[in-house]
This record gives sequence, structure tokens and C-alpha cells, in this order.
Amino acid sequence: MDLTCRLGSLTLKNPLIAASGCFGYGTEYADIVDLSTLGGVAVKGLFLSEREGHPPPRIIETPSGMLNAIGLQGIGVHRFIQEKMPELRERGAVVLVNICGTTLEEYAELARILSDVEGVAALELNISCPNIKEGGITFGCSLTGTFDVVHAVRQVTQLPVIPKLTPNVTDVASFARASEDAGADAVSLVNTFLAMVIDVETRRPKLSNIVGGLSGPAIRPIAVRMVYECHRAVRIPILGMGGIASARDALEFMIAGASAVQVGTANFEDPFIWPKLLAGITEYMERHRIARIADLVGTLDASRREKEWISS
Amino acid sequence: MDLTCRLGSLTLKNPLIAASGCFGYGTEYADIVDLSTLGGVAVKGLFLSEREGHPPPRIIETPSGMLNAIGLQGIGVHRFIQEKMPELRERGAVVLVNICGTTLEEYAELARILSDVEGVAALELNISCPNIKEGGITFGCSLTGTFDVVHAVRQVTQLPVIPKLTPNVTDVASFARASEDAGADAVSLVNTFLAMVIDVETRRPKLSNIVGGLSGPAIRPIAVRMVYECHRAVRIPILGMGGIASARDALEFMIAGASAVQVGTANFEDPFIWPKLLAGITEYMERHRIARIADLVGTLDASRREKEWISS
Amino acid sequence: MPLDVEAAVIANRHLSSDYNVLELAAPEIAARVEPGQFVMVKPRGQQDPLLRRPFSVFEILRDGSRGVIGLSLLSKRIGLSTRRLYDAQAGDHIRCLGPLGKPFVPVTPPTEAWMVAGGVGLAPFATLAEALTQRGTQSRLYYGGRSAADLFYLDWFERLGVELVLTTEDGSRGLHGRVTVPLERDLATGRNICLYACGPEPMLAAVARLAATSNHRVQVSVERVMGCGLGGCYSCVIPVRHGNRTHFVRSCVAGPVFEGQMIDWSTT
Amino acid sequence: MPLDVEAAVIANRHLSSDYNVLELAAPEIAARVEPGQFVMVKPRGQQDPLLRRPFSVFEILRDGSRGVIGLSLLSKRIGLSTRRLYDAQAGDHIRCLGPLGKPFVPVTPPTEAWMVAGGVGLAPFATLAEALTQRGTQSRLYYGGRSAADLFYLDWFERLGVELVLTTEDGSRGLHGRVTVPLERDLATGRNICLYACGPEPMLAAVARLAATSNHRVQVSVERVMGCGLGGCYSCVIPVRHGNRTHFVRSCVAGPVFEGQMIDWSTT
Ligand SMILES: Cc1cc2nc3c(=O)[nH]c(=O)nc-3n(C[C@H](O)[C@H](O)[C@H](O)COP(=O)(O)OP(=O)(O)OC[C@H]3O[C@@H](n4cnc5c(N)ncnc54)[C@H](O)[C@@H]3O)c2cc1C
Ligand SMILES: Cc1cc2nc3c(=O)[nH]c(=O)nc-3n(C[C@H](O)[C@H](O)[C@H](O)COP(=O)(O)OP(=O)(O)OC[C@H]3O[C@@H](n4cnc5c(N)ncnc54)[C@H](O)[C@@H]3O)c2cc1C
Ligand SMILES: Cc1cc2nc3c(=O)[nH]c(=O)nc-3n(C[C@H](O)[C@H](O)[C@H](O)COP(=O)(O)O)c2cc1C
Ligand SMILES: Cc1cc2nc3c(=O)[nH]c(=O)nc-3n(C[C@H](O)[C@H](O)[C@H](O)COP(=O)(O)O)c2cc1C
Ligand code: FES
Ligand code: FES
Repeated sequence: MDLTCRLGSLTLKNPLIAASGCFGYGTEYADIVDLSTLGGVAVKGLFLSEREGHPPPRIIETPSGMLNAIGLQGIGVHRFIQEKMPELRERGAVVLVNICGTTLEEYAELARILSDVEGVAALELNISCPNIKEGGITFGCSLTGTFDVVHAVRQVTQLPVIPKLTPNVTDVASFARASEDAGADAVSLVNTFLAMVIDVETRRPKLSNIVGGLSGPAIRPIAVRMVYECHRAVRIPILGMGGIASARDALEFMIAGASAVQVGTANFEDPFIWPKLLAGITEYMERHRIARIADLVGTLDASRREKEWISS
Repeated sequence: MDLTCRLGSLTLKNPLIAASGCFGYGTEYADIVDLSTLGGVAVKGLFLSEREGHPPPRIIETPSGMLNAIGLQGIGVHRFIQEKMPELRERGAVVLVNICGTTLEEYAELARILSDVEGVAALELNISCPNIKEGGITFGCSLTGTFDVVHAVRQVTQLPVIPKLTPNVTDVASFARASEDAGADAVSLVNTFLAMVIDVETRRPKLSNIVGGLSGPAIRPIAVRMVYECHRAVRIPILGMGGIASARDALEFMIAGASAVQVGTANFEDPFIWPKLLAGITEYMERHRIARIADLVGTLDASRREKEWISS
Repeated sequence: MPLDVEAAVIANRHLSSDYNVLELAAPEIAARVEPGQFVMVKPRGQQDPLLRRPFSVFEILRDGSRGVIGLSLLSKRIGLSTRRLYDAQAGDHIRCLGPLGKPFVPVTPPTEAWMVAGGVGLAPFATLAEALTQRGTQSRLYYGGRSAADLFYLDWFERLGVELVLTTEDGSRGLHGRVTVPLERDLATGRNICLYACGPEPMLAAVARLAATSNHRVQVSVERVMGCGLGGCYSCVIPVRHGNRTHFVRSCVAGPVFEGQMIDWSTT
Repeated sequence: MPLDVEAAVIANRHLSSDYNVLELAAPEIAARVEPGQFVMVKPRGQQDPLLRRPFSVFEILRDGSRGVIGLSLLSKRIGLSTRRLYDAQAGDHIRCLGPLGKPFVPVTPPTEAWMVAGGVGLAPFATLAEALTQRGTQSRLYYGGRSAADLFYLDWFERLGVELVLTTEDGSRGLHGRVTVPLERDLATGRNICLYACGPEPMLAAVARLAATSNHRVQVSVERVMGCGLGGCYSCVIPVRHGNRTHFVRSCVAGPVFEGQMIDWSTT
């Protein structure tokens, strides 16, 4: 059975990737998951420099989901390379570095720095974090901004470039196209939905940052639709995510058009989920006699519409 | 205790409105709810003529939500006026008619026809149904389209004009502003989120229409954020909705900035919800010594951010 | 007017690994139920699935002095909601809204009533059989299942005086094959019969066709996905003929029982 | 390395209308627990709330021959997750991930150990008290609650040889007032003491202040909202001093036990 998955020049051993911000720097989970068995690990979003992030409370649960406003607390790219990459390399992790900047130059600078680092497999451009005003999201909500960031990074790196798209737009497929036009090797989607929860007793927001990003099963049907739209709009591979919590969910994204999937929130609830997902996918492939997982991608049979009942 | 709620020239006896498409034409529920005790009833979206809607399956449940693609099956405005309005009048319902068109002229025509009908309290302009291509949504996703529809209807009616906004846009507040600029008396939000569910065994969409609209508690945190954004952007009242299933949820929307709220999906699950919501709201008002519900609207204390912890 | 009752589970009897009979203390609803009506149910506190699900009322439960104490559901486990009902325990509470929908119209003598049940489609026929017996109407039950182990309440119907014609797909009980086989055979000679059918839609379509061919009336109970049960959501529609056109009609309020000839089976 | 165990509920003992002790058959985890560590739990099949919740390991459960058979949690009902734990029944299954976090460091004689517990903050002190007793360390428990009915396991600690100093806010047992009152009084004369504190953050801050004033070491166990318990989500941060700066540090991996003087209490 062939579980490999191609993202531009990069071939993953399977389509399961730990989603950025939901798996620390990967090293936190090395005791629990054999990192080399994952298709990839997208590490927590990194700026050039260290960041404190937002004050707590930073998360709140919602119906079938959670809101977060971590604010991209992080150790910065330099400490990451020094303190985390050696262990990630040693453990055989395929590392997707999620990078965040406030200017085009910062994205390019991060790309330049990371291009020289052994063991970095791809760059995921975070232009979609809804929780910080300074950065990426201004790029991610504008077609030219998206094009420009991808282009700027493309100029300076041979690594696969994977912009991560925000779902908080009218037409996500146009952002996938802008990314493709600018030379992206793949696109990741979705990041979280901007949302808020209010404590009605105190009449204050539950998060210190007032708003946060919604993730988890609640958003899955919207995310699947967006992956489907992007799949019809671009030829580059799609890394799909949003509420995946079972093999069924992962397969749903792949049928909609995702070549690989990422899992975020579900890993919090069950850090031992990874072998279960893999087992579920291979069981499905056996049952449906699918030899190569790539053959499943984008195979939605949307002909139902043709059966439409017509009043006569 | 004063529960009244003003929407332009219209005063509702309380802020609880049955959401369009989730309460039939109102008459279906007359046995269960005393319609005159509701703030209002937004009837199922009406075109000028009858429509068959989409073939089944039309709904599918999702984590803490549901997807629908009914396709605006309906009896058309004329039969509605003849067959439903007499009973609605007799039962003392405050009727908001949700209208859908495929052209500006159709919206204007519907508005003209309904303006002369006794008992019609307001027009809710459906420019946000995600499930039909022909109609409103093309207006609802464009600022000028939204302006034009509101303006066209405004020209021909004295009734309160309430465009219903789609959440499937980058900046919903700009649509609220366009509505205000065009003379809307209030805005309703949110309609459903475009979404899809795939049956992985058959690799076919679960809905005949492939995509559908997501509603229910899953979307609540996104809807609350959108109401909050609109409240800060416009002076006209907001009718908030999206996943309200308890008095707490209704209060959350009001604190975020909604003058009134609509309840859709939760009415399917519990058609006896209305007196419970009202009781919960009055209990809260008593406990918090709020004499007028209008005084609660938009009172979110967002100063938390000021307490932000600053790395020193 | 339907009522909403938080009904305590009186007992939950597992008939097999997937069928159960759930007895609910909802006498207010039970007292109003007519044969073929349904209730919308959901265990108290359940978050997922979000919506209630429709179930035919199976039995009307009575105490020693024939006072109505509740109703039962015959449920077949196929997904999460039915699993929850299968796992329910005495003392749990089930929110139960009903009675809903248009009932069967029981015929009176000399017309005979032939009920046709496929699998869990047996559910609405317990109350119908009682109503028929009360009216002195002769009745038969054509009842098909996968195997002998999937046929339930046979004694119950026999005690009421219902004649049983059984079929199983594996031949382990009654005739080997589909329930429509003996039905077709018997209809060829039968006279003055009203058919009642509940089961998978292909079976309903076949029964309607047989009824049409043999010129008998048939009342079918359809099972469409229902979001509300009250006519509010328009999810449950079925194509119904009006003259030479067909229209989508809400099966929760116009049905679930329809005259079989009204439905446009070609598209179901 | 933490383990994930679907632990059967051995027993659920309701101590009051909001406190319960939930005994879980998770011997694999229990055998590795050090005092002050926690587990992330969620009942099997629960959809809402979505995430697991953190609970200190309360007791290590042993059978007659002192073999470890599981662990217990001391839970106080304040919302939906704790309600679910309160309502759990023997035989239910609770998914239990652990042990997690940095434990208390038990001091050895001649240093004395004074534990300070506010309400459900008692939880991590049962295992700590055992570890102290094993080491022959003299120990005391300052334990404050709303009223006499909210003080639990007093005999249990006394049997271990722990000296109890009780306070209640309504004066119904022990001293009237906050637990910090007798603590401050005793610290004035105490020598060579290590403090351990668990409870509401204002209490922790007060204890840390008293420790600083009296020049004693204090280990506090903090309770922040935790999304994962493994360092993955960065939800659980607390401001910790590094030189003359402070940084947000993940309390699930760097804590929950911290040296009291490390934490910047001004902003908590
Ligand atoms: C009027 C009526 C009476 C019924 N009476 C009985 C009965 O007496 N006993 C019995 O076992 N079943 C009965 N059903 C069917 C029963 O409602 C479904 O089996 C049940 O909702 C499935 O839920 P699930 O979560 O277990 O399965 P799911 O996994 O949700 O769905 C499995 C299948 O069940 C059907 N279904 C799903 N949602 C609904 C819905 N909201 N309404 C109707 N069907 C749905 C669909 O065909 C779906 O593919 C009746 C249905 C109707 C409409
Ligand atoms: C290391 C640690 C050990 C703990 N040990 C115990 C214990 O032994 N016994 C005990 O009763 N409680 C303990 N708690 C607190 C317990 O986790 C919360 O009381 C519980 O999560 C509340 O859940 P709820 O759904 O009942 O309440 P909710 O309604 O969800 O929340 C009520 C309050 O609980 C707190 N809370 C909510 N979510 C979380 C979360 N994910 N993590 C932590 N706190 C949260 C918040 O302050 C919130 O305002 C501990 C917490 C931590 C961090
Ligand atoms: C706590 C948290 C932190 C996150 N941090 C990042 C981040 O640093 N960079 C990023 O691109 N996405 C981040 N995300 C978004 C996730 O990678 C993912 O896109 C989203 O959560 C949807 O997937 P899920 O539903 O499986 O969690 C974060 C999500 C969560 C819940
Ligand atoms: C079955 C269904 C049908 C709907 N039909 C309409 C409609 O005709 N017109 C409209 O403006 N909104 C329609 N909506 C959207 C609702 O009015 C409401 O905006 C949305 O469902 C969010 O609210 P809720 O989460 O409380 O359901 C429909 C929603 C559902 C679930
Ligand atoms: S089930 Fe809602 S209209 Fe029939
Ligand atoms: S709880 Fe997730 S990092 Fe601490």
C-alpha cells in the first residue's frame, strides 16, 4: 500500500501532518509519538525574534470546538534552529516551519535563514493568524498581499513554499490561485475562524485578546467546502485541515481534494491519535482496494446534482 | 421590566424572533407557541413565484450543527398573502417577511406587493442564502450589490428594511455599513456558512446540492464576533443570530451589540424553547437589575486588553 | 397539539444485537396517539447528534387496569442516535415530542387489511393492528426480515388475531425471499383489500405497484430524514403527484402516511 | 513518558453536594505518579466539552497486599466537566492521560513541611504527605474551607501523622477566617520550614508573600486553564521571573509546581 504524498519536490511518507501551533515545536511530543512515523510536523509559528504572546486566558471551549488567542508566543527562529532542530533532525521528523512576519522583508529573511538549515523540509507561510494585528493576516486577507509574500519567499528559497490561507475571506479559491501564480508549491488551509465568546455574567470577553480563532470539529464542514473549492481552482497540492479528529475526517478532506491533511485540536484531546489515524486510513484503503492514497485525492463524485428531481 | 426592542419605526414587544426558514410560515407552530408572545416571526424566504427547492437529502447533521440545502422551496408571495397572512394576522404575529429575488426589480416588486399587506411588519432582504446560485447571494457578496438591493427596496416601501447579511465574506461590517448607507433600518446577521459533508464510503456529498449552509451552536462564536464588529461599525440596530439555543446565548449576542435576536436551528430541536428563552432573559435582568433590555445592548466591556501583561 | 415530555425510560428490552424496545413514561402523548403517528425523540442532555429523531409509536403501554402509562418505540440500531436509544437505561430520560403526523386510516369490514412490513417497518403496525381488531377488521401481516432472528413480536400479533405471512432473505423462517413475493401471489386472488406498508422505500414502491396492478388501495408510511417533524424545516419532502405535475410535499405534516398512488416513486 | 488509559471507574464517592472522589483503575499511571503531578481526563464518549481537563492525582489506590490498583481524583463540581465526573458511575470509563507535570520536591528532616491547602487545593497533598511521612519529615497541613462540611479527609491525614491546622470562613470548624492567618502567626516563630501551597491564586500569592517575608522556601502548585497538558498549546502560561524580566512559561510542563518566588504575582 502506497501512502506517500507529494508536495512539490517534497515526498512525505504519509499524508498525516501535525498542525502548526498544536504540536509545540514537535519535541514536546517526541515521548508520545515517534516523530519519524508522521508525514510531517508543522512547528509552532515563528517570528524572527522571540514573542511573549497574549496574556491568559488564551483558550476557551465552544460547542465542538475551541477558541484560541495565543498570540504566537515563541522562541524566534534563531533559538528554534539552535535548540529544537537538532532533536527534530535526530528523531527523523520531516519539519515544516511555519513562519510569520510583519513585512515582506521579514518573511524573506526567515526563508533565507531557514533555507540553509539541514532538516527543514518546507516553509509554511502563516499569513492567516487571526489573533495578532501586526502581522500576516493583513497579507492573508488581500490577494496582492498573498501574492507578494509568496513571491518574496519564492525568490529566496528552494524549499517548498506553502502559504497557509485564512478562511475569513469571501473567496478562498482566489487566494489559492494567487498563491499558485506567485510560485507556491502547495497551499495549506484552513487556519482558524475569527470568533469570540462573552461571559454574560461579567459582560467581558472570555479571552484576554477579546477575539480568537475557532478550530475543531465545529468548523470541519466549512473547511471541507473550502478545500473542495480550492481543489477545483488550482493544480498545486492542498494540505487540508480544520476539525479532523478521525480517519473518516481525514479521508473526507482527501476526497474533497487535499493531498495531505493536518491535525491540530484533536491532538490536544488525544495525543495518541496518530497511529489510530494511520490505521483507519489503511483499513479504508484495503476495504476499498485503493493501492495508492494519492488515487483518492479529489475523487468526490459530485454527479448527484444530475439526479436532480425536476418538476415536470 | 421593559423588554421592548426598537428596529427603526418598529417596536417589538421582546427581542425574540423566529429565524427565517426555521419556523415555516409561522402557522405551522401556532399550536405550540402563542405567536403573539414572540417579538416577531421571520417567515420562510419567499420569491415572487412558487419554487420546488432542491431534491432531498436536504439536511445533514454535523458536530454541534446542521447543514441545509432546502433551496428555498416556497409558495411564492401571492399564495403567502392569501393563504398564510390571514391566520398570522388573526394570531397577532408580528411578521417579518424574508424576501428573495434574482434581480433588483424582483426585490422591489416583492417590496411593493408586501407594503400594501396589512400585518406585514418589516421586510427582511435575503441576500445571503448560500444554497441557490440564481439569487440573492450574488448581491450579498458584493458591497455595491448589497447597496443596490437595499436602495431599490428603500425606494418603494415605508416598511422597515432589514437586509440579512451573509457571513461568507471577508469584512461583514462593511456590508452593514453599505446597508446603512443605502437606508436600511436594521441588519440581520448571520445567515448560514457555506459548507459540505462527504460520505467517505460512497465518496459522494451528503446533500443533493453538494454544498449547504451550516447553522447551529457550532457557528455561534463566529456569529457573535460578526455582530460585535457590525455593532462598532453602524448605528442602525442589529438582529443577531447563529446558534442561539439558550437565554445565555441570546444575552451573549445582545451584549455583543444585537438589539434583537433570532433563533433558527434550536427551534427544530425544541419548539417549546420560546417561553424558556424569555424566562431566562427576564431572570437575568432581575438578577443584574437591568430594567430595560435595550440597556444591555452592546455593553461588552472590552477593557480586558488594557490589563494586558507587559513583559518588562 | 403535540406535547413535549421528558419521559423516563420504564424499561429497555434488547430484542437482538441491534433491535430494542424502549418503553417511555409519556402517558400524555400515548393517550393521543393514532396508529402510524410518530414522535421526535432525543435523550436528555445529549449534545450530539443535535436534532431529535423520528420514531413511530410502537405500543401503547397500559397498566393492569388498562390505564395508559406510556408508549414504546421499536428501534433498529444503525447510527449514533439509535445506538443511544439502544444503550438507554431504565431511569434515563428521553425528550419526546408528539404525537406527530397523519395517521393510517383503519378500514372497517368487510374490507380486509393487509399490512406489509419490512424490517423495523413493523413499528407502526402494532397500534394499527389493535385499531383494526377493535373494528372487527380481518387483518394479515406480511412481514419480511433478513433471517428468523430479525422477526419480532410474532406472538403478539397472533394473539390479536392477525394472520402472519413471514419471509426471510435467508430462508431461515417462512418463505425464502422478499415479502413482496407472497404478497403478489395472494393479491392475484384477493378481493376488497386495503394495503398498509412500512419499510424501505424500494419495498414501498413495489407494494404500491402491486396495489396499482391489482387495483387495491394502499397506505404507505414513508421514512424521510426529518429535522423538525412539525413542518418547519422542509427537509422531509417527498415527490407527490398533483394532476400531471409532482411537487415536493413535507412528509412530516402531509404524511408520514400517504396514499401509495399519490407518490411519484420514479424519483425516490 | 505519559500513558493514556481508558480507566474504569472503581467507585465514585460523593463527599458533599459538590465534592467527589473518583477512583479510577489506572494502575499503570498510578505506579509512576509523583506527588503534585496531574492527569488529563475526559469520560469516554463525551463530546462536549471537547478537551480533557487537568486534575491532580489525589490518592494512589492499593489492594490488600499494597499493590497499586489505580488512582483517585478529588473533584469539586463547578461546571460541565466536573459535573460529568460527579455523575460518573462505577463501570463507566474515563480516559486518563498521565502522569504529567513537575512534581513537588519533598523535603527531608530536619526541615519541616507545612502544606497549605485552600478548598479543592487539598488534592495534591495526599500523595505529598505520604512521601513526607516516608522520609520521616515532620509535616503540618493548613487547610481552609468555606465551612466544616467542606473539609475532607481529616482523619486520613491525621492517621499519617500530619498535624492539622483548620480554618473555615464561617467559623464552623477550626479558626474563623482565612488559612493564611494561622500560617502567618506560626511562621513568625517557625524555623527551617518548607511551605507547599495549592489553592486559589490569591491564596498562593499571599502564601508566597508570607514565605518571602519570613524567608522560607515555598513550592506552589498553580491551576491554569490547560488545553493539552503536554506543552503543545501554550494556553496555560504564567508569568515567571527571569532576572529582572518576566516571561510567560507553560505551567503544564514547567509546573504545575513552581518555586513561589519565581512567579510574578503582580499580574496574576
Ligand atoms: C416517520 C418516521 C418514523 C420512523 N420510525 C422508526 C422506528 O419506529 N424505528 C426505527 O428504528 N427507525 C425509525 N425511523 C428511522 C429513524 O428515525 C432513523 O433510523 C434514525 O434517525 C437514524 O439515526 P442514527 O443516528 O442512528 O443514524 P444516522 O447515522 O444518523 O443515519 C443513518 C440513516 O438514518 C436516516 N436518518 C438520519 N437522520 C434522520 C432523521 N433526522 N430523520 C429520519 N431519518 C434519518 C438516514 O437514512 C441515514 O442515512 C423513522 C423515521 C421516520 C421519518
Ligand atoms: C494542574 C491542575 C490540577 C487541577 N487539579 C484539580 C483537582 O484535583 N480537583 C479539581 O476539582 N480541580 C482541579 N483543577 C481544576 C479543574 O481542571 C477545573 O475545575 C475543571 O477543568 C473545570 O471544568 P468544568 O467544565 O467543570 O468547569 P468550566 O465551566 O469549564 O470552567 C470553570 C472554571 O474552571 C477553570 N477551567 C476551565 N477549563 C479549564 C482547563 N482546560 N484547565 C484548567 N482549568 C480550567 C476556569 O477557571 C473556568 O473559569 C486542576 C487544574 C489544574 C490546571
Ligand atoms: C492553540 C492553537 C495554536 C495555533 N497556532 C498556529 C500557528 O502558530 N500557526 C498557524 O499557522 N496555525 C496555528 N493554528 C491553527 C492550526 O494550525 C489549524 O490551522 C487550525 O487549528 C484548524 O485545524 P484543527 O481544527 O485541526 O485544529 C493554531 C491553532 C490552535 C488551536
Ligand atoms: C433549514 C433552514 C432553512 C433556512 N432558510 C432560510 C431562509 O429561507 N431565509 C433566510 O434568510 N435564512 C434561512 N435560514 C438561515 C436562518 O434563518 C439563520 O440565519 C441561520 O440558520 C443561523 O441561525 P441558527 O443557527 O439559529 O439556525 C435557514 C436555516 C435553516 C437551518
Ligand atoms: S421534518 Fe421539518 S418540515 Fe418535515
Ligand atoms: S496545557 Fe497546553 S501547553 Fe500547557
